[in-house]
Amino acid sequence: MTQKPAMDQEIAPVVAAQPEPPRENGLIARLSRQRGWLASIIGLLVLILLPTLYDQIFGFSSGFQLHHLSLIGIFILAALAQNILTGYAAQPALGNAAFFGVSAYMLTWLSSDLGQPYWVGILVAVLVSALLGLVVGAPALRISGAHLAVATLGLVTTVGALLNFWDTTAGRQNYDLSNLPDFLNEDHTLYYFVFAIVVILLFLSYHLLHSRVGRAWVAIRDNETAAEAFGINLTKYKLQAFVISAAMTGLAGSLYATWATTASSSMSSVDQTIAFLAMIVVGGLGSLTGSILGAIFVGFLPLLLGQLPSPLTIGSFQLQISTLLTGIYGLLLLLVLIFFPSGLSSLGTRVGSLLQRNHRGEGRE
Amino acid sequence: MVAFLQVVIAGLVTGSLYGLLTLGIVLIYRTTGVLNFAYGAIAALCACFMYILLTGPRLNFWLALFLTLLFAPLLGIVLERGFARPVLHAPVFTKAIATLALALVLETVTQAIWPQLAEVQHFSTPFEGQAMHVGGLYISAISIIILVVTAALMLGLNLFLMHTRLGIAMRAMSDSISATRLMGASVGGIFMLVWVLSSLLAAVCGILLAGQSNLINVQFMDPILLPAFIGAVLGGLDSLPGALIGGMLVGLVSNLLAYLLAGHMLGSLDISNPAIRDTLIFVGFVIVLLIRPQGLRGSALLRRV
Amino acid sequence: MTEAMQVNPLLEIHNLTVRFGGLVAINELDLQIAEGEIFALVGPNGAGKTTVLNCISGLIKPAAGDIRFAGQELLPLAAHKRAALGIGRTFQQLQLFSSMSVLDNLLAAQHTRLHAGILSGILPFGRSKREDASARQHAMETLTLLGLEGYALRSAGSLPFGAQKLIGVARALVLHPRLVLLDEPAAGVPPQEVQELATRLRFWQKELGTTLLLIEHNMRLVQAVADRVCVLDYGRKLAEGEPATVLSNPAVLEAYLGRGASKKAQQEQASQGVSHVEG
Amino acid sequence: GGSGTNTTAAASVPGVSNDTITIGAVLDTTGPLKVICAPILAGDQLYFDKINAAGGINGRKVKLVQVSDDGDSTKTKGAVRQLFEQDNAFALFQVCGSGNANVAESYTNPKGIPFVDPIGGGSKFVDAQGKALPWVWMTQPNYGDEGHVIGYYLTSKQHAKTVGLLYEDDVLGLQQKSTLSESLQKNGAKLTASIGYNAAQPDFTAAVQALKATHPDVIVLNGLPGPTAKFVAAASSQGYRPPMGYLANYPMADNSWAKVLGSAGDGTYVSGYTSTTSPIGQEYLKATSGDAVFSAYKFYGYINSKIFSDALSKAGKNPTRDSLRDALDHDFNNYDTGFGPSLTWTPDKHGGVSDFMFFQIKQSQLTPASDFIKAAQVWP
Amino acid sequence: MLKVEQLHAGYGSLEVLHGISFEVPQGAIVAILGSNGAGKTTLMRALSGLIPIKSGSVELAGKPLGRLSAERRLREGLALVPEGRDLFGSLTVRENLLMGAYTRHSHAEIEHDIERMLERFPRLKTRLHAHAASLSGGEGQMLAIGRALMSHPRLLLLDEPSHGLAPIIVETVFEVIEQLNREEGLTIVLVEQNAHQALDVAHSAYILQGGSIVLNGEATTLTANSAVQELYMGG
Ligand SMILES: Nc1ncnc2c1ncn2[C@@H]1O[C@H](COP(=O)(O)OP(=O)(O)OP(=O)(O)O)[C@@H](O)[C@H]1O
Ligand SMILES: Nc1ncnc2c1ncn2[C@@H]1O[C@H](COP(=O)(O)OP(=O)(O)OP(=O)(O)O)[C@@H](O)[C@H]1O
Ligand SMILES: [Mg+2]
Ligand SMILES: [Mg+2]
Repeated sequence: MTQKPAMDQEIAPVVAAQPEPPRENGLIARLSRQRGWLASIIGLLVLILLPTLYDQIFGFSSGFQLHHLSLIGIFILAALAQNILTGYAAQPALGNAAFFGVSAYMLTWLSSDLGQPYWVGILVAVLVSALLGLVVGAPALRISGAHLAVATLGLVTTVGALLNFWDTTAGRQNYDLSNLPDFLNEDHTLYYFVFAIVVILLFLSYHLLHSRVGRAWVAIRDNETAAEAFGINLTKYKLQAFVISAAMTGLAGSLYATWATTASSSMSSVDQTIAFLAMIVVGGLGSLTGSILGAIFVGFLPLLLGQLPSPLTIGSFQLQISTLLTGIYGLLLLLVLIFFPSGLSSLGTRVGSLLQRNHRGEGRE
Repeated sequence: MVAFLQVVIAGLVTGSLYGLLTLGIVLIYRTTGVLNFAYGAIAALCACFMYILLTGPRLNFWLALFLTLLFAPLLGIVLERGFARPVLHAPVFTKAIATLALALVLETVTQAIWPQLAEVQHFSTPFEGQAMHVGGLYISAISIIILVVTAALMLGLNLFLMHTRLGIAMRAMSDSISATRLMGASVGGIFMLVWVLSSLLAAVCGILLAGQSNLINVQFMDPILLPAFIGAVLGGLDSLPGALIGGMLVGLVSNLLAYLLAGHMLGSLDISNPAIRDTLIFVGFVIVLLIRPQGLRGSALLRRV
Repeated sequence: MTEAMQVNPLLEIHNLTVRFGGLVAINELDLQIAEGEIFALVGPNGAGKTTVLNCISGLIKPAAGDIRFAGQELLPLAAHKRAALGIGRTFQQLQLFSSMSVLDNLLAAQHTRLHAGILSGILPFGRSKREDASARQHAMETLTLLGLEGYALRSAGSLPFGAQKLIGVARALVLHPRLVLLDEPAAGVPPQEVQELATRLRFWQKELGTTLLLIEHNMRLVQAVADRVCVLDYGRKLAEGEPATVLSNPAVLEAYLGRGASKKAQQEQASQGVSHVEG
Repeated sequence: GGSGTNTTAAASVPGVSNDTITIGAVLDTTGPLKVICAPILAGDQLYFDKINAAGGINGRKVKLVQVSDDGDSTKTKGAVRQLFEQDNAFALFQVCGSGNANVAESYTNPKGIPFVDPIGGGSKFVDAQGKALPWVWMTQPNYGDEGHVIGYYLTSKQHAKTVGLLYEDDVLGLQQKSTLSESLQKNGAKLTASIGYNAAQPDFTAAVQALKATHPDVIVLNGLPGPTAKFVAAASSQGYRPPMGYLANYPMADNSWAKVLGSAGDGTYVSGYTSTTSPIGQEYLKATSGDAVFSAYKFYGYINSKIFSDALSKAGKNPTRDSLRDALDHDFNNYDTGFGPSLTWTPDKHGGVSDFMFFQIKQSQLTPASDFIKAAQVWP
Repeated sequence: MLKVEQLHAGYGSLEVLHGISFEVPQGAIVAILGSNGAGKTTLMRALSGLIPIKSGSVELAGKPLGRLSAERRLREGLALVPEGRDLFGSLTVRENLLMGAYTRHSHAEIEHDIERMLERFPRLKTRLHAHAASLSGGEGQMLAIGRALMSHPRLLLLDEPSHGLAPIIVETVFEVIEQLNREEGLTIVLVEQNAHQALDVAHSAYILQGGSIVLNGEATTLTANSAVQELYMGG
């Protein structure tokens, strides 16, 4: 289950990162495809019934708990967006938090200050994010690797500073999102709204990633030179990845502002970037399931850690756990990365490939 | 004019601190391909250790310095064993995130051991208040020390990396770990050496920064980490002289901008605002990168087919 | 063959020069390859053979010269546009999409033949899926033709080297391009499969009219399939013509084949009579 | 979850059971405000531990549940909801950060949840008519009032003619900048230059030189302890110190800051609104005699916990949110907070104290240099 | 010199070598032949310590290598020319050669050896200060061989040394192999697709199939074996 952290294991076994669902019509293939369908349907049912279940389990706190679940949904979107850009199109771009913040401000500005309807606000916010994605993606085509990472991190802090500057000059201490449609103020309906979007986007992304476009991204990730030699327009596909990722992050940012009923420049910060990255790395780079698992991990952990007693008294010794939470969080993150270097989703793949190996011929011979 | 020169000098000094911080970052980057985001936390931990020696047992400054320079390599070894080695085979991106997590852990640990360092404390050095007067210029002793130490370390390190057997092996490691081992080089040993060296550099940088501002706390390195990274990238991540030049450039430009823009308005826009200044620096940085994607002194990645 | 070339050169390289710093890798090279022929480019290591291929497929910008493919100037075209004209290639160092399955490698290689963009890609039905189905079928056919169908679902990076080499060839051929550039396809391939490879390349040329530009150090393959051979040395043409003539040219023996090899080759030819594979 | 069942005697009052009152606090112990909030929390815990050891309030122990929002106002609402919808708190006591407090208020006020001590010098919590919001009570003074008092003190007591300002570039800093400038002007002095800084700024040389160029008699430092100390250090490393030295605003009214400055800080004035000479100040000093340094933030937490505990005990044997509100609205008349100045809350006025005194740093110790000055007196 | 018994090895949970035993006498040249995927490279990796051995034993001159790391094995005198060359791309050709001599200390001897290597492969001389990443396929292969020789091994493992080399250089390489073997008594294990040439220089050979040894014997006997001719020598 765990990879031995030893230096003597040099040539790592190559495992297909994202095995394409087998498409021949063998019995096994059909079954596993059906298993996918079955899992999706069960998953969908669970999502639909969850609020009712929560009401039963949590009683009066179910609203709060559902509200938190909606947050996880928003994180899934953000993780998915980062994963498309980083896990699939292999751009080590850390700038998504900037789109996250800008779109939240856009929506809040349109909705609270200009009195535009919420839907107009969210539409414009997503479009603006997509446009920004284009603007950021263009230079990113020339800059690569660690240079891109640092440049985009700079973008995040710069945008954060500018948003803060806007707040300051406008004389506001926080930017409240008003004029929300009523149903978004209600935990149950907010939950359904967020997860409807999550399910639809997951569904569409799945198909996109298994289409010509997704293959082009993975080809670029695996080998840019070969991709180019086989007619893949690097510029176009990288830009597309940037724009899609930015638009999706923008949507997540708008939803986050909706969820928090406020926008803040902290949404475009290094901490936010770290959260997004932690999600995809913990979950698994280049894996849809990974985005989901990572978002759950990052979303629930602080809530769970918050339950630790503070101050913790051991004899006469008092420990202020509440000031150590970031470190505990970092430690757990580290442990996951050490024991699952390719993410939590690899757990599934490992088991899956074990199962499949028995059914496949080995090479030719 | 004097004020202007004063700002230039301060920019160069701050810039060499960026450069110094970057040396260790580049060292790790060149050998492992990983941007070490925990570097600031390592520097802070070492400087905090020295602060404790100075204030707890009230050791003499030089003794405390010596002990800290012993402590840093040990810390390097512990981190290499406990952290770097277990994630050695993870994908590069994962490793970079792991260093972020490490930074959180280190800061928390430091703070848990020495809670007083959660708040800013006074860090005193024998050079406090000592300065040289040149014309109307006021150059503090610590500034001179910073410039000299940085230049010396950069030169020494560059010689080491380019011309010694170990230095070559360190660079070789970033190309292929397996081939390095096939050459009989102990990858574990080299890796440890890298961490030892870079922890030492971190300690020096942390102590100098604390000495310059006479302030210290657990997170006192945080604000300089991003500008240092930007300097490193500007200079070229694979070049030590480049890292230094880039760091100095960032330090200089940000100081000059702050000075020249102070008190100026552009219409109703207060352009002396830090946010505007940071934005200008960032835009300039991106423009330089667009012209030279590999950084001022870096070499472009060569990948043959 | 020579007539055909004069009538209809598919690829014309004129006055090509490539420099890397002070090194002149290719020096005023002229080449003409006729539609439908198998043209072998051989020469000592570092002669500039791979560089020629890289110029054709756009990975390197030459210092001077021009390249025409089917009458069209190639050099102004971006690399990714050249594939769409019908140029496929393999690489000396594999360059497979190693995390993908072999089948997916062949699907990705059909990029220019398919059209689905984002909008049709996100849908679970319609054009994208129809295209994919046909591309998949096409890929399986190509694999079958090369006897590689057993590898279809394996992830490309985990295959033995020789197999990866052949997958590279399949990837280059899957689009049925007009011109295929092969960079040492037989290196690392066991001898008995080299023979098979020769047969298949011939088949491809004969049945599908594909033009092949082949770089090879394996003289068996060259002799077995090449219609014409050009020997490069230090970026210049050393000799060009029918394989038998060129490969017995003393200058070529001196610079490239070595005395011993030629002796051995002659012995072998005498004892076994390596056949010129035809179709 | 499911803690909604532990209220038996007090029937349906959330957070109040036979033996416990649960109160909630949103204090950033993990993010950028940790430096301020962690000691405040420690002060809170110190006081409540003391109260609980003595039997609690009207027979009930106080249980303080603290949640951190990372100092991030987008997380405040979730944190407050957790307090009231999971941990079932009775009232909200302390939210750190002005913007964060606003967010918390937008949740508690409509629900009729008492919210005491929003921490942040900028929040006003009044409606359009200037009438207090019904469910929020402040104890802290605000930066605007402080700006007026500083201006008054510098001109009339110190006779400064020209003043430079270094301020943290946010809404609060700007607010103080404008009131300080107004007050200086009114008293015949001038703000020669004001330089904004950003909390993560690594180098203050340019700020020093820019301020120095305008030859101010004194420089006012507004912001947080770390950056302002950096500024003073940068100035002294360039051999500069304004003729009349520095005056820092109240976040710096802590001996730890004086220590940080070292010798460069001697003679610096600091504005403050707490005084340890009060009985509770003495009590606090005794309770924390083991601490290495006096922490004004911890003291702040201690004092406010006392105010809140007093309010709880005045809310009656079986407190309800309404009875707590009654107590807060009517029983705090010239109430001696222990800060030094007194606090008065009426149904229409829920503002905090507005009196400031000045300290001067002598050998790294804050020593009182003036009496309390009422903002209302210097700026009617 | 080298004694391998019941060697099992593979990648992760996949076993590729199913119990391999063979012996290489001191001063011998042994060829390993086999089709694609037979496990030749895996065997080389297991012998040189790049992948862990699952079970079985490997002894070098009577000393069990067991779980020794690759770097320790080199210090024991075992060097490998790996499949795919695995050069240090960002280092120059010269620095690559220096890395080959990492365990040696005499400056003068190292310089002398570099000179000799450049005489053997003149092509490298012209590229001495170029980054290894810029080399052509064959130049890279020469460098990989040269680099391995720089360590003065007792046992040299060659995984397809002729890969990508021009015929005239292949000749040189085999000459060098024979010469080192003859003059310095270097023991060599040779994996080659080019079975003709391999059997030409080898004293004996093993044939690997599906991860097991299916045939072994003197080089001359195997050359005459019709099955071997059919399968590994291209008829
Ligand atoms: N990007 C580059 N930078 C510097 N030199 C290069 C570069 N690419 C190729 N070269 C040099 O150009 C020369 C020609 O290289 P090329 O790869 O074309 O040779 P080749 O004929 O394919 O040789 P081989 O048969 O060994 O593969 C070589 O000496 C090589 O080192
Ligand atoms: N890194 C790896 N991860 C997983 N499987 C691998 C890996 N490398 C090789 N294999 C598998 O191990 C088996 C043996 O491969 P190996 O490379 O040893 O063959 P080989 O005999 O060297 O072939 P070739 O002649 O093509 O080089 C093959 O089935 C291959 O797919
Ligand atoms: Mg080549
Ligand atoms: Mg092999």
